Amino acid sequence: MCLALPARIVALSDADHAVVDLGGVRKSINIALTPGVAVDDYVIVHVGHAIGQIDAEEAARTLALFAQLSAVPAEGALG
Amino acid sequence: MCLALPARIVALSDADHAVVDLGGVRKSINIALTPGVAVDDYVIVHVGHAIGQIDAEEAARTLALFAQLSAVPAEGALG
Amino acid sequence: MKYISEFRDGDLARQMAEALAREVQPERRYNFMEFCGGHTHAISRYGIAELLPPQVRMIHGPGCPVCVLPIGRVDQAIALALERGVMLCTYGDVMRVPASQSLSLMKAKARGADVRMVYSAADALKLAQDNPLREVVFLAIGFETTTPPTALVIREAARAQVKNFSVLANHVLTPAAVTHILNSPEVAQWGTVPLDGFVGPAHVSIVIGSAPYVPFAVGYRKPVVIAGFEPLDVMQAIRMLVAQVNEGRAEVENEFTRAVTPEGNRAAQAVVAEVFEHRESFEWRGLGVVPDSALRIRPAYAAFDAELKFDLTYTPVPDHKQCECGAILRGVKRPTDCKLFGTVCTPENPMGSCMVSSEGACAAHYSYGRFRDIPMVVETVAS
Amino acid sequence: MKYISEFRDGDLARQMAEALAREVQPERRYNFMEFCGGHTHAISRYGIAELLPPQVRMIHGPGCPVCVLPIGRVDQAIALALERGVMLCTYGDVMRVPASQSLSLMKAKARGADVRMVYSAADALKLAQDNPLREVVFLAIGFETTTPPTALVIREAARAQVKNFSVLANHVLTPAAVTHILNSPEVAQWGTVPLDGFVGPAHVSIVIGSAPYVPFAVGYRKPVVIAGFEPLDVMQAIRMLVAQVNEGRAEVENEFTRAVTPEGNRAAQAVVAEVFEHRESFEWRGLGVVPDSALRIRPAYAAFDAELKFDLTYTPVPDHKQCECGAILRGVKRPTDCKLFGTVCTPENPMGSCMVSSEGACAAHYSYGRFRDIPMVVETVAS
Amino acid sequence: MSIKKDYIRPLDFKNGRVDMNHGAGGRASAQLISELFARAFDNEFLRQGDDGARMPALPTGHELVMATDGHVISPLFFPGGDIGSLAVHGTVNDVAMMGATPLYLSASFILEEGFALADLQRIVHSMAAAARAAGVPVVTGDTKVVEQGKGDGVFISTTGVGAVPAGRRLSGSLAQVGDVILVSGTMGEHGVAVLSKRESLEFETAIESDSAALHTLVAALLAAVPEGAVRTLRDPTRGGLATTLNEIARQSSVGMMLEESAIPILPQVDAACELLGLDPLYMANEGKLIAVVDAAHAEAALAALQAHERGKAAARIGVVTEDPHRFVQMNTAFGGRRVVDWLSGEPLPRIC
Amino acid sequence: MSIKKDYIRPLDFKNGRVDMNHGAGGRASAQLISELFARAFDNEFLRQGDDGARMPALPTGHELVMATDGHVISPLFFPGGDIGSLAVHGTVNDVAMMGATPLYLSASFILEEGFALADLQRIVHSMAAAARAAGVPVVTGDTKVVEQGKGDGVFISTTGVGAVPAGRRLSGSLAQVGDVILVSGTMGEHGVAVLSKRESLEFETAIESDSAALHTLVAALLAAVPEGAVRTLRDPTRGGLATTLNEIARQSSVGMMLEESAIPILPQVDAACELLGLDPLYMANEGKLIAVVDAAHAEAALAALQAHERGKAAARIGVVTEDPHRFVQMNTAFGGRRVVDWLSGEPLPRIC
Ligand code: SF4
Ligand code: SF4
Ligand SMILES: [Mg+2]
Ligand SMILES: [Mg+2]
Ligand SMILES: [Mg+2]
Ligand SMILES: [Mg+2]
Ligand SMILES: [Mg+2]
Ligand SMILES: [Mg+2]
Ligand SMILES: [Mg+2]
Ligand SMILES: [Mg+2]
Ligand SMILES: [Mg+2]
Ligand SMILES: [Mg+2]
Repeated sequence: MCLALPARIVALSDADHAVVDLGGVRKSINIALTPGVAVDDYVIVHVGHAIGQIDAEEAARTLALFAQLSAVPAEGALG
Repeated sequence: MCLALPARIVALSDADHAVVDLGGVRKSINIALTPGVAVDDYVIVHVGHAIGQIDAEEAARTLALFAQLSAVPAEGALG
Repeated sequence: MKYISEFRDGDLARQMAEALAREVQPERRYNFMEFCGGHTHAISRYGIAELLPPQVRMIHGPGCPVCVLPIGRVDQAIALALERGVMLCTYGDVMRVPASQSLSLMKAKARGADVRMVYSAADALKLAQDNPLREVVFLAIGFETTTPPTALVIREAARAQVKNFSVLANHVLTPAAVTHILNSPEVAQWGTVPLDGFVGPAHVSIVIGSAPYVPFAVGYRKPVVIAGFEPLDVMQAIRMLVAQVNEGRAEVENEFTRAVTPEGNRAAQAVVAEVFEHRESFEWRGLGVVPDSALRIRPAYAAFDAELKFDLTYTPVPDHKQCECGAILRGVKRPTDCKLFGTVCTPENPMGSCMVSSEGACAAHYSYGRFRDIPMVVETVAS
Repeated sequence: MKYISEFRDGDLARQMAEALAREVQPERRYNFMEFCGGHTHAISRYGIAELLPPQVRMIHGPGCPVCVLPIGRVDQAIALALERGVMLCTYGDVMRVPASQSLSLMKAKARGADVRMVYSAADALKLAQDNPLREVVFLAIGFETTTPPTALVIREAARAQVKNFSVLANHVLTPAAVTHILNSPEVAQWGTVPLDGFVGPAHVSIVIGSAPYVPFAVGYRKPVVIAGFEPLDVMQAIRMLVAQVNEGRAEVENEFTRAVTPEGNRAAQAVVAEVFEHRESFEWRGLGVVPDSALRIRPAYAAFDAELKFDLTYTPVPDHKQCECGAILRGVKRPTDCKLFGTVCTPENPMGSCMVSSEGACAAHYSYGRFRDIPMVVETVAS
Repeated sequence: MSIKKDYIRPLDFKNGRVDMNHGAGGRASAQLISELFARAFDNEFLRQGDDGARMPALPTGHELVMATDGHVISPLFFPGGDIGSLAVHGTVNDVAMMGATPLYLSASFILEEGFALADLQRIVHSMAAAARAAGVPVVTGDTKVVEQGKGDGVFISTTGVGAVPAGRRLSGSLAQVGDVILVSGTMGEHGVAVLSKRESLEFETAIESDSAALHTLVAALLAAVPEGAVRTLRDPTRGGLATTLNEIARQSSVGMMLEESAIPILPQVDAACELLGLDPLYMANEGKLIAVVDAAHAEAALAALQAHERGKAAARIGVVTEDPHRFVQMNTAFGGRRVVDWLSGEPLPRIC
Repeated sequence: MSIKKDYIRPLDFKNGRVDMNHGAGGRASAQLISELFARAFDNEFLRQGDDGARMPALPTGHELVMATDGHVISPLFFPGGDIGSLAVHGTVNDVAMMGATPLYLSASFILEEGFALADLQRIVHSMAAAARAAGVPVVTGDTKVVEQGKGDGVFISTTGVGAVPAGRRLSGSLAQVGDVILVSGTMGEHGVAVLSKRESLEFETAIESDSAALHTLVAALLAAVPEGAVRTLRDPTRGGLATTLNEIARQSSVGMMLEESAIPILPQVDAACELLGLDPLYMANEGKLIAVVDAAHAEAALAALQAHERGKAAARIGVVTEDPHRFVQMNTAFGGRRVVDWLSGEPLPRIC
């Protein structure tokens, strides 16, 4: 549930606010729930608030997993 | 000053209100300032209130005076 | 329309004009002031000036409650509406009176003020009852004619314990203004305003009676004829004034006997006395500060006095520098003497209050009489 | 759009679909519930159902906060707006939720209620600060994802001492709902809802972490895979569930490692704990009264609790007689099992809440999947 | 699944209200159009169902005329009509005043959220009836919904298209010194009928709005005199007779001299204006015209007007004069003379 | 007294505001018209100064087309345009979609008391510039003023008149199974540009409204293929591509099958829609068209669109199918299939 999207922090406005970029669209959001985020971090934005952060390595790993699995079509069931 | 018009009382609504007729137009007015007015009396209406009454005899007398004066064009100055 | 149409009869008017032409003494000049805007309006709208002999000149007096409302008072109302968020109710005529900073109530409304035009003071009270969460202020203006309805509504608000209703009272008194004019240097000392008599107010006198004018006839030796507002009434009053002048009399005469008695409307006087008391002084636009010339709400009804409720202070504001309203209201100048007349100042953009109400001397002349300022050629060309 | 587009890749999807087709055991049936409306929406919008092998059936769960908001709660909000004159702010999705007497917040607005759509809880607080003379109530809904922003705004209102702001809180708890479903007779006793595993919530888990789902895996022997809301995430999660079933495992696995940790967002949990406490029970549309399944504002912030401020009492109201939302939210029925689906009940005139949000099972099927209910012939005729 | 009817739940014209969905352009908008507008206005052009309408070419030898008016009246319903019928008459008349035959209307509705569907239905039906009676179909339209507090129930902008014989010229700029000024009937009923229902002014009167389509009256008038004899036709709507005459005087750079006693005004209109401190010459009309006519043909023109049902009380009220100041003046019934100026400001009831 | 200029005090376009007088029909109304509208829109027809305008006959062999739209957009100014330019483009395009050459516009303004004259002036000038650029003059108009709280700054209803060759038929009802569906460019910019300036949604983007007149694009398209090959033209405004296609499907009783990957959408539009939980297929366009074209001529049609400045990103997005249910369906880029339904309700930002 709950529409939320990953967006990159492009500027910190004050302790509680930042500007994020999503595909060229910029919006001011509240970052009070994600203390310590920095410019270029990707946060997950929900109702105008960052509620979490994207772990870039994990994301890459997940994508690699997708690719790997689908690249081995002949090997049958997982695991 | 102060737009005010003679209108005929056609109905008493309550102690303080009556309906007047002016040339076929009817409007509810306040009659608290003219205690004792009755149906068919002509009152002088100002900002929705009767502020006075028309004395029919005096009105007739004034009109008669107009007529009389103008009917005697040759008699020169008044008095 | 009974009691109206008969007093507008054109045939009678023509005959009366002929009579008047015979009645004036050819060598004499008759300068009469019609105190009331109602008479000013009738003279302009019916073209009465056309029917008067050249010897008679009518001077427009200060008897228009819209015209004499000073800028500072309108400013108070605008501030209440714009800054204090009140719902400000007033009579339609007041909406366009110019105030400070090029504002008027109508322009304040366009800036977001909640300004309501009411037909009757009772409508303002009803608005207060219908909007219990809003402060509703009735901007009351008027001479003695209009004061009793305001008094009634204040009494009614008190009875019904309406907490969100108050009145910004600007009710002024006719006799004080007449006295002021008679005492003005132009009339009393310099004689630059020759005044041979007054056409007295019809509707004011319904309320206060004709008796209050006796001092002017007796003390100042000025004939007064109280006259109705229909055009035949006005013409008849002028004839009666001409007669007094011709005969050297100075009396209070009553042309409007069909509605005015010497003592006036006692019931109306009683409610006014219950709710209002005299102010020591009040500023009139054009006349300046006139002593004992207005009413204020009595302490017993203080809860309904917007001046107290909102702790208002009055700041007098001078009129537009070039506006001659003041001189016009005192009879010293005519509208066409003002440089702004018809150019910068028009009914759409009044610079002074005399251009607002159609009872104002400038507006009446602009709307009805302007053709008289220029030579007019009417040619009928068959085409 | 980084972290979005990559997870919608059509080529990968086709390959993954092929892999999944090979991975399912032909004779086996896999019944998985996607708890979240977000997954329901993704499945419908991207046409994921087309890509699943016939052995896999997805059951839509109750994870749509709009869908589970009971009528009685919407009624409270409407009454506040229509009868108490408050400015009622809420998220756009809530505007069309059907309430009693054929009303909704949108219809109440058309009847004069002051209802404002806000993008964020902070906007509601700002409206309160901008309109100090109005009472502003924020109708808050949502699962654990949406609760922290509400908690923040309440704390902020308290700090700024905003007197005219309060919150009608309807924040509910995911694990309680899952427990309720697992304990329901259809699942636990009769087996009419065969449940072989759950696709777990992505965004809820960002906040609460994956740990709270361990009891379902351990205690109820149900595999759980927490998955992102992009379509490849969903497909991958299904593959992971299929693997667990095939291997007889029942674990909590995390497909959404890029944003979900076992412990979740501690900062968000802290502000929620500061402002909210558990309610003993709360009514969910469809599920009925669920113990310990929602939050209420703590006494320390009572001044901002609209239920206390306006002394609201809750009156439960039954859903439309023929609406099957309840059964659909429990996974017992499908939208097309409802007689009203697509006829009386459409997104324009929703009869039940499942037809409101595009995350609702009925709306998602109506808007995206209806073609599947009928045999479709695509003919290309050269003309 | 069987094929479903388009709208299983018809609009609730009894208790329903306009909401924002009706203006969003989706299925709710389409339903409002099909269940109300399309049905009420039904004609072959509207039935095309596109974003515009296609109609046959104009009759040969004719030029195109176009006129538009926004209608924002309050109250929406008044004695003798409503905003719907008014929106038809107002625009049909503007086309007719060009000497043209009105052929087609378009209608743009701006609805306020919360407006009762029952009222909307009543207005649309009244509009459709007026269009049918006038023989001028509404061929295309548009509907928008604005939030409550950003509209006033309903606004209707109509545009009319008509055909005028290529040789015919009528304009406010063609009045000539010596021309005669005619009116087709009594002045001020529409304005007074509307004011009588204004909140806080309310008064009772038998006066009804004169709202009516005038194109057949125009046709009768133009048929009765040679081409060119009628210089100007204009309907004295907002601002009334006084303002409309001033417009013509300004456009043609002429003056006018009216005879007050010749201007037809119903006694009740006079009375209502007295009561409010207003002047009937500034009260709006919606079913009357002013004709400025070559003096040589004034009698024939007047007779033609009087012979038509809508022109029985037609009268000759004045003449066009030479006047660089372009004053409209009037000999008063009382025997004086005065300027009859433009309306200044709104006609507010006056206490002074 | 010398002859005075009409308005000694010109309107204060810097600090002035619309007040009720400007709509009362008197001298203040006349001043607003002469100092703003007449000056900005100036053309030979408007200069006639009457309540309607007279224009030449249509070119021979042509029929009449009429379309109208009310414009009520908020905010009034948005990236890429304003309500003034939009009011021109919106109606010019509806005329063009009939295959007609737009010739004339009328404009009805409904102003809210208190509206800044500076904003009004800016809007009117933008409207005049758009009309000039399109070569479609505003020949007649009307202005009303409503009280504060009964309007929303300014509403503009425009009506367009055009001429279409008598033999040409274009309609939403003429789509045939097998026809190809083209769009003239990227979808959704207008809707996103407007939302980006909505209070409480505000976000920054380089996206501008695509608001533009399309009649030359239409002319180029129609010239490139035989008469009859283009069945339907429609501009996907309110409700966007999805809703407009559903309208056509319903009118023609057909289905449609779209290819999601073929629909041109700017990345920023996609991103903004993601952010708000909206679908670009439902976002309004004001400078794009949908063409349903005989498959045999689809390539030529597409080439003609792409050769025009306004059609560079034109694309073939789907086909017309037989379907008694009149579903518009789409093969998703992801590889699935789904219905593309009518817009239901308003496109509200979604949290769920
Ligand atoms: S014309 Fe205007 S400025 Fe001059 S005196 Fe009269 S009101 Fe004042
Ligand atoms: S179709 Fe409507 S009535 Fe039926 S279950 Fe779904 S929401 Fe309820
Ligand atoms: Mg017009
Ligand atoms: Mg008109
Ligand atoms: Mg007209
Ligand atoms: Mg349209
Ligand atoms: Mg309203
Ligand atoms: Mg249109
Ligand atoms: Mg359009
Ligand atoms: Mg269109
Ligand atoms: Mg007009
Ligand atoms: Mg507004």
